[in-house]
Amino acid sequence: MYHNEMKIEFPSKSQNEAFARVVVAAFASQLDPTIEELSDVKTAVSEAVTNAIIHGYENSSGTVTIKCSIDGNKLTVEVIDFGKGIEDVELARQPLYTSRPELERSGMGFTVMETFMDTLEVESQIGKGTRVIMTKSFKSV
Amino acid sequence: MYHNEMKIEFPSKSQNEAFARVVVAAFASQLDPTIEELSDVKTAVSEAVTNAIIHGYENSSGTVTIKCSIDGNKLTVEVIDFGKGIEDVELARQPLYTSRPELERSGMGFTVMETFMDTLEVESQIGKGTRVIMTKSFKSV
Amino acid sequence: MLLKFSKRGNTLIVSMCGELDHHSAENVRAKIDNKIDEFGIKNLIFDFSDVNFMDSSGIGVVIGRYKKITEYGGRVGIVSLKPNIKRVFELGGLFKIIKEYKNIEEAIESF
Amino acid sequence: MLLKFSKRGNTLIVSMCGELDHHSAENVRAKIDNKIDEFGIKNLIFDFSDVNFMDSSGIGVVIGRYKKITEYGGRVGIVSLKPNIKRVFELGGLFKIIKEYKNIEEAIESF
Ligand SMILES: Nc1ncnc2c1ncn2[C@@H]1O[C@H](COP(=O)(O)OP(=O)(O)O)[C@@H](O)[C@H]1O
Ligand SMILES: Nc1ncnc2c1ncn2[C@@H]1O[C@H](COP(=O)(O)OP(=O)(O)O)[C@@H](O)[C@H]1O
Repeated sequence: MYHNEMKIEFPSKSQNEAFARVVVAAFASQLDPTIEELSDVKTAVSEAVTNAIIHGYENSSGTVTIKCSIDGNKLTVEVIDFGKGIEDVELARQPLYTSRPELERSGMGFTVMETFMDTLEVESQIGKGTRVIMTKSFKSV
Repeated sequence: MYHNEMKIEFPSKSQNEAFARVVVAAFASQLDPTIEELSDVKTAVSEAVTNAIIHGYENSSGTVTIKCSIDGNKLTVEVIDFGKGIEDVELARQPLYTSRPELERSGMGFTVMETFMDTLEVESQIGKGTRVIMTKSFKSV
Repeated sequence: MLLKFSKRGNTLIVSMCGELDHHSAENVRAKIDNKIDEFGIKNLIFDFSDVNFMDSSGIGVVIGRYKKITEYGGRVGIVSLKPNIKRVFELGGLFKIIKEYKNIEEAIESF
Repeated sequence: MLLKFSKRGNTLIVSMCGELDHHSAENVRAKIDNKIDEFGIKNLIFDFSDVNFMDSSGIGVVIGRYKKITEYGGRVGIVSLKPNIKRVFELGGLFKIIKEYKNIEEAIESF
């Protein structure tokens, strides 16, 4: 089975949201994705990286790590921060729930990740950080 | 002065040469490069990553690391392997010198890096690995 | 993200170009709100023709402007959503409160 | 990298499409050498119209074919280099041994 992987680290600056999307899309392009599959992955990555920056590090400086791997036709993406963590993951994953309505957050980030990827796992510890693990199998291969 | 940085790691597979070029180009695009500047950076990165894969690890498996940073209008790219190292760096940097003519290598990799970037430094230790450090200042900013 | 503004009667049209994410959202928000206040307009049309990426940060931008405009009895419309962006809006339940129109003319006529 | 082959008299034309780097080089090399042997042709033209990236691995590919072709008295030409690729070839001193032609016709006539 074909395997490949990569890991990338960058500071929690909002400029790097677009960069993170391009990197994961470039890595996923080995799987010959359709335009729609690629756009799903980009949107999900954008949500997870944005959350690490605004909720995890609350716009202070920290490092965001993305680990990607490909096994056969399956892409796994992990987005990791060492920020403040999530108290109640179940609540956080509810559609429309946001702790920052004053920033015009819609509370739809996790719902987008869940809908656009096949699976979503969220591991979090208060004061330690958050790890979001998403997978998607590509039809085209 | 504007600062940003990133670090990426991937296995020494030739498939990842194209991926590495895209990642560094996407990072450099923050500097609003011209098409020519971007193509120079892509070519130089391709040379360094290819060398890590074929000469550093001799096509066996290892990890290639790329560190990039931006300071003002200056891009720094480091390509690092933990492979076999270079015995005589001065000789290796000579145009047309290659240790692998049987692979149809042209011996022009370091010359391309030197010409397409502003500066090139090569640090290497036998059995420890090689670190290639290149910088380029972008005119457009 | 690049914004172009135009005015038709008491309707402000915002044509956006590029990627609408958390990074670009703040600037987009501020610029649109400025124009709404400056022109004293009533209705607002978001033209998405040249937006090729949007994540849920875009939902916040649209809903925020919707609240501001409807407070004074105005109406909000959206035109030219690409399929990927439409799916984000659908998830956010946006079409329950804001209508998508075929083009700017159709939106203005319906206001 | 995608390759298209065509034959004009005793000249083989290789039209390449994509990126020519170390990863694609091995396959390109093998396919061209196969066609040279299969067709028993004399001359070779590399058509770079659709090559948008090439690093020094491409120099090795071209010189390798040059050696094979000239061994039997054939000639090699290159057409349609993009500026970035031309610069790599210039560095490699390739134009000292192989000529760049405006187009395929010009190359064939000069052979
Ligand atoms: N990486 C993270 N670190 C800390 N808290 C997070 C993180 N990601 C999400 N959260 C919490 O989960 C909530 C819901 O996230 P999400 O569904 O993406 O909506 P939004 O980003 O619009 O608030 C956030 O408001 C925040 O409280
Ligand atoms: N990362 C590396 N690890 C070990 N040896 C290297 C590395 N990079 C370059 N070299 C040595 O330097 C020589 C010259 O490199 P270069 O100019 O890129 O030409 P080429 O790759 O065509 O051989 C190589 O043939 C090799 O012996």
